[in-house]
Amino acid sequence: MDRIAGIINLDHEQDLLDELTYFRCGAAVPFGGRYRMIDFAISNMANSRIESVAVFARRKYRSLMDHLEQGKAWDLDRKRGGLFILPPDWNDPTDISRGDLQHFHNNIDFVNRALADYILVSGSQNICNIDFQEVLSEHKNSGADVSVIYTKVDELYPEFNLAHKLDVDGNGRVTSIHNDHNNKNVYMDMYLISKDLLSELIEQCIAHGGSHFFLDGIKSRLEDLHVHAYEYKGAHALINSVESYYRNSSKLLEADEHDSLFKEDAPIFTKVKNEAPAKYLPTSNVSNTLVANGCVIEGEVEDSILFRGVKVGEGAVIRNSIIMQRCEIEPNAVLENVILDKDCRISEGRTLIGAPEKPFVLPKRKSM
Amino acid sequence: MDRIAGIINLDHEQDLLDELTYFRCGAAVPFGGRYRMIDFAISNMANSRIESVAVFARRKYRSLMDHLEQGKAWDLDRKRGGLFILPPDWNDPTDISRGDLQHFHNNIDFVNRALADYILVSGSQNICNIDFQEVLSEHKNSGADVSVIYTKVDELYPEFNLAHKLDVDGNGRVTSIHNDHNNKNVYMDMYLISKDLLSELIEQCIAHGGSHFFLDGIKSRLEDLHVHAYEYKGAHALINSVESYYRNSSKLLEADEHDSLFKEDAPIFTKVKNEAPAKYLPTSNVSNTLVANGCVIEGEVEDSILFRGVKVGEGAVIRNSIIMQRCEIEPNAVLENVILDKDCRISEGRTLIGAPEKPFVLPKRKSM
Amino acid sequence: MKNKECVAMLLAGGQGTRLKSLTKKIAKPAVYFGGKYRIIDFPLSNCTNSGIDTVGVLTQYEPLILNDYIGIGASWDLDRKFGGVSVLPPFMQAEGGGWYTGTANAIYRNLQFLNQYDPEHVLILSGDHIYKMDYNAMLDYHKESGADCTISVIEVPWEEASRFGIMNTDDNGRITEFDEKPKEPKSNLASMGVYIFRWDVLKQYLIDDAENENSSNDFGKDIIPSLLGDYRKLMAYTFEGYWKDVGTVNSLWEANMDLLKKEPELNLNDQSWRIYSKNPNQPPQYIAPSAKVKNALINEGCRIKGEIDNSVIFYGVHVDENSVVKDSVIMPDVKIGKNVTINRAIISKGSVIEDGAVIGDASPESEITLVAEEGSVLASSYATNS
Amino acid sequence: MKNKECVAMLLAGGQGTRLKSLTKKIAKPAVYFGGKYRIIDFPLSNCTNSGIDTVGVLTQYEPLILNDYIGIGASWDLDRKFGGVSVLPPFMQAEGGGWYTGTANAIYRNLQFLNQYDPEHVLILSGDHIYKMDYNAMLDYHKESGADCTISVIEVPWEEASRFGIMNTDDNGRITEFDEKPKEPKSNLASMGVYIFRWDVLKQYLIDDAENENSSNDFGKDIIPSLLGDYRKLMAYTFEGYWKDVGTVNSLWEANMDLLKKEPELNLNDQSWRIYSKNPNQPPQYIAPSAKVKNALINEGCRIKGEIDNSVIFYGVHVDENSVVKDSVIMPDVKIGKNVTINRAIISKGSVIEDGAVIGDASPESEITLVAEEGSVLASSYATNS
Repeated sequence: MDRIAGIINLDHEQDLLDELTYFRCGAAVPFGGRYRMIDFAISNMANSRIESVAVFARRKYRSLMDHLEQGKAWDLDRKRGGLFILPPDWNDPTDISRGDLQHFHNNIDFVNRALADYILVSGSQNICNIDFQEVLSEHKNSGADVSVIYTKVDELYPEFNLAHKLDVDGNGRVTSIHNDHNNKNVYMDMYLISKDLLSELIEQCIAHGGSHFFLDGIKSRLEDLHVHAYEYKGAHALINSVESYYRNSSKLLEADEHDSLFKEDAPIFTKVKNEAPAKYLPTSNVSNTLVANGCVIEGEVEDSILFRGVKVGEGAVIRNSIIMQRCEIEPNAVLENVILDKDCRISEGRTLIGAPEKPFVLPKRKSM
Repeated sequence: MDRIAGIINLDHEQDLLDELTYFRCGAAVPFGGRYRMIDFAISNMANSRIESVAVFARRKYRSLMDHLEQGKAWDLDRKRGGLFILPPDWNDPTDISRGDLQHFHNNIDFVNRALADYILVSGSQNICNIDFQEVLSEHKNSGADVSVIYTKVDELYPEFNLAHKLDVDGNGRVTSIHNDHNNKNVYMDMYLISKDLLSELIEQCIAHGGSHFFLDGIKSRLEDLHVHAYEYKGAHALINSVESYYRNSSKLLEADEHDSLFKEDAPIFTKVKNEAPAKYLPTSNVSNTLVANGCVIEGEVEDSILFRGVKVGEGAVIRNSIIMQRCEIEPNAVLENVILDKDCRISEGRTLIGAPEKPFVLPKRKSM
Repeated sequence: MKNKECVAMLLAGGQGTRLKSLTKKIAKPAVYFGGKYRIIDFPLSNCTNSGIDTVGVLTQYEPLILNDYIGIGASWDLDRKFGGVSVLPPFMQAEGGGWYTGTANAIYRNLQFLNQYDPEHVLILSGDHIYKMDYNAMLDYHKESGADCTISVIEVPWEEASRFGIMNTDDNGRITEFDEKPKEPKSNLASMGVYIFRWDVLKQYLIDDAENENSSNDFGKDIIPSLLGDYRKLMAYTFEGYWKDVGTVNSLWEANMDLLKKEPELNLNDQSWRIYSKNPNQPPQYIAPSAKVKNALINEGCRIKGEIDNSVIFYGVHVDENSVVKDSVIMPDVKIGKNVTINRAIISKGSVIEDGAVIGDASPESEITLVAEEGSVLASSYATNS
Repeated sequence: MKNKECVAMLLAGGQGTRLKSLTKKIAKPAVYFGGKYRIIDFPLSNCTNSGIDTVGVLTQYEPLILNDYIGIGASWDLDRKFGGVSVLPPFMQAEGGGWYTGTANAIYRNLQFLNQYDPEHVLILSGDHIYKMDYNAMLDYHKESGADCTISVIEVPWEEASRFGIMNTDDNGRITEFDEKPKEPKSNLASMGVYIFRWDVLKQYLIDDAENENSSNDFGKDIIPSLLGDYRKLMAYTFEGYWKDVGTVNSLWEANMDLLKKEPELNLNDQSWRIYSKNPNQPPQYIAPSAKVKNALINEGCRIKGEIDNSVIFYGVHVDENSVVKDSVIMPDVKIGKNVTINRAIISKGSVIEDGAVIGDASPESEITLVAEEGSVLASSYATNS
């Protein structure tokens, strides 16, 4: 079996989730009742038998450190390989590298020393359940230098405007990479490349004053490099705004979406909390909702997601909402189209109603 | 047994070790053949049954992260408690705290949630082997609010000029804290305080616009607080300059110093490397030297310290020098009064000679 | 390294035959409880929460699942370098070996394990009870009283006292007599099977006991009576709180039902005394629009489309439309089809209940129905009290 | 989780009586080697380095030290959530239990352990040899050849072949015959005791073997001959490199001496194939001004004031002034006084050698002297070949 090492490159991900990314990077935003965005990328790597993962982090990565620990939840707390969070290094003052190339350059030892022949580089904003070993075998069959991963979307949601799109020829070769808003081949911010070529391209990019590896090393070199397009066909969401976060969270309530994201043979792992099972009291009334452990529900909840340890008081009503860890909704409060970040408290009888297309968002630890 | 939690506060430690602290903070500087400076503080805590340790880090802490992992080497990779590296948080923009008080304030949850009644705060520059449970029992007997730890030094080395000194009355109470260069009661940058009082003092300091907890919360309040002085009597070194680093490294070659620092019942732990035993070839000649595992010695070594994985070629001569991890000294090279940082290579026949009072220092990865 | 003040030895060898098919393949301490846990999670979590970080688990009968479940102890924070949890099956020695002959023999045969930690005190636990207890508070009491042995006791109703091992004490709490299931009890203080011994004392008694050919090598029958006979100082430590032996199908069912009260005596949501368990890494539970859920404990990985009333549902359970689960305990990974009715039952792990099946007897005085592990219940069968 | 492609089963039950007092208290795989290691570090490190992350260690005789040494497997990076290292002692089952009767029986009794990983192949290892081997390369060979079983073999000198189990093969490397210690060997390919089986095949043979009352339940004596008898495809995989059975005091001593060469065949400093072991957390070794050290391997925690020549010194050893250690292996924590002379000896762990003692026989043909564990050698005694 050929070995792959992983890089999760957060360097150029912008933190566009408003209140949810005031104090944390996008990769650390809670999602799906008990996960963080980055859990999907790491779990996909762990399930694809990737044993070394580097996380290139630049900003607001402290809650990421808390969450990832040493990779424990992914069985990545290892002596050989393992998970490394790599903030920018204070290294050679004569270093001329810029942008994410600075990360690649500072951490070239990770690439060179990895017990792997291939490197899979991924962002954290594309939620999916993908087997990178399959990507590798297609990559090898295609004879390509680089394989980029994309998915064909059915509908052109606004979040795709921020993604690159691919033109792919009949042989699966990428002919151009651009931002055409009407192209449905959405690049998923993941590529596979051999270790040696990555190392070589990094050097070339730096020598040419580049600042963005994907743009300078791959996108602008489609003519001299054979870039293959791997099509991913499973459940997919691109989350780079509150709106896409909210819409895609609701989609998890659909059985198909849910089952193709949370597979028994390729589970999504996350940091373990020791919460008791969710408790439903006689007055509870819950429908079409994802509920995490540690919740205690006395009120009514519909079309919503409750994260771990949420308390819903008697007579409270929650609809179309996302309630994060340890929030307390007191009796007779009403929440509709609302996102509450962790540790919020909504006092008795209070009503908060956002719009279906623009939910009302409360930041961490607010009491109202 | 009363429980203690630990804080290693690196916030106001300056990185004064020249080349050795260009790319890492002082706490991460290698010391004693296989350790890093911070290993002593953490091991003292672990040996004193402290199960929660926070490291307040501000600058150049990346190699510290690599080294500490999740506290594995100290058995501190735990669910309850454990070791946390806490870089500054991007938190409340209305936060008015400054200096290390920002750290204390941002991390007040660590203090409040710690499964402990007392907090031991320590820096990383005072090398010693101390039992904090003994400090606690003296603290409780004295009825003090705070116990500060000091040692009586025999000789007034220049490094003590940067340390605080204590005046202590007949009852062991601290009457003043100052910088008198002729006072031999050197404060070791460690204090013990109850959790509740620490929490209270932090709030007061911030309210009064303080920026340095020890100065604003303790030193300037000797009249309203009962501050007890705990005298530590074992091996001690304060390392805050290349000169003090070099002199105290050599002191490790003295059996008494060595044995009172490296005790069987209170070992100094460090990250495990899997190096083979040191190998001495027929041409080797080693005398009065500390040798770590993984070394391969064919030359002559005297009055020196060799870190892990150092290669000394045939005919090479090393005297009064400190050679860090994975350096290679090629045949017939001569080193005297030299400190080599990690991964240096000295080519065949090259001679480098520094002064006994000012060693010649080479930074990481230099080839000469 | 320094020695350990107190090392715990957890007797997890029991077969628990009164739990019928629930313990056919697993030892009693591995039996499921409370929607998420196994019985042994309680003593192990109590150890961790009490600051006791060295635990020997003495296994004998079918240890594989327990072994696999405990693993490296990481779930309970007991994956420690020095100490942590060690599974101790009987092993062969140069002088020969054999199975443990009794509770005291199990400890005796592991003297070498205990000696390496050189503890001052040894805490003996059993893996049969559901309770939250601060062993450290008991240890403090033991040390303060200067006892050779401290036995934790709980007040039971007088009318039930004759079912227990009863401790008779003087006014200071010193144990004067031990009555095993007395017909006419003189006290209602029942032994919980939790002992703390001074290790030097226990060691000598274990060695003497091993040499005594007439001994059954049991703590309750041999060691405690010997200590009492020698006028050693034995103290009773009174525990207050929830404590339940889940040794029968009915008591296991009852203990699960106890959790469904609004303010259960056993609070599983107490952040300061968490009950740790191995995490199955399942997505959040999904409650469908067709579902009705009242008075329930439900774990992650469940998909509920039917009705759940007054029941405890473990992880990975699917309940399809128009099915009703009432007054029941559904163990992990059970799949329940459509139009199923389940009343007053315990459905073992991995069972498949086909569409239309009817299980259990709704009448409140009936016995609890048990569906055996990985059983399959067809619509035509009417399983009750199996 | 996905199944495991290959699970290793390490037979670590042997008593190794030819190692005399070295195995009085510990199983052979726990014997010390190379200044830092125990024998079992080699197969465990080979597994980790070969990417095999699931290892069952079958123990029987005195497993406590091995158990304690392996612990949670963290030292070898085998503390994995799914897989990792599991120590598998014999255990009691509802149908009764007992000790392992042979190597094949040990695997048979752990079918349930293997089934939980549902592997495609099973790698059988023994804990008796010192070698570095990429099992993954052997697995690739096994898969490519489509064999039911692949046995790794090593060329031994023809004159020694009759001491080994010899594999006779055809031109394609297919095994045609297995001769256990043949008087007139037809080949010099000796079995290394390293087998890879297709799990479905092995499982059936183990079940059949268990039902055969005349079987000794041994891989070499029963399972391999059965497969050959059924014309199953058995392939020989030729290993090249250092491989040494350290089953006697002399061979253990020799293997240690082999490491002292300038370019030893067994390179312990190879960063790409590290040998992992449990770390004793000792400070760097101190070589005093009075010391003379030549041709030596010395571990952390040593304090050397005397002369070391052509010797292997484990951790925590002190050698005082004017003492000479020559051609010897000094195991952990040995304290050697002043004016001691040691020649051609193995000094067991924790021994105290008093001032002036003389141990061993310097003549090159003499047998190696063994000082037993935690022995004390007085100046007056002249210990040799004990």
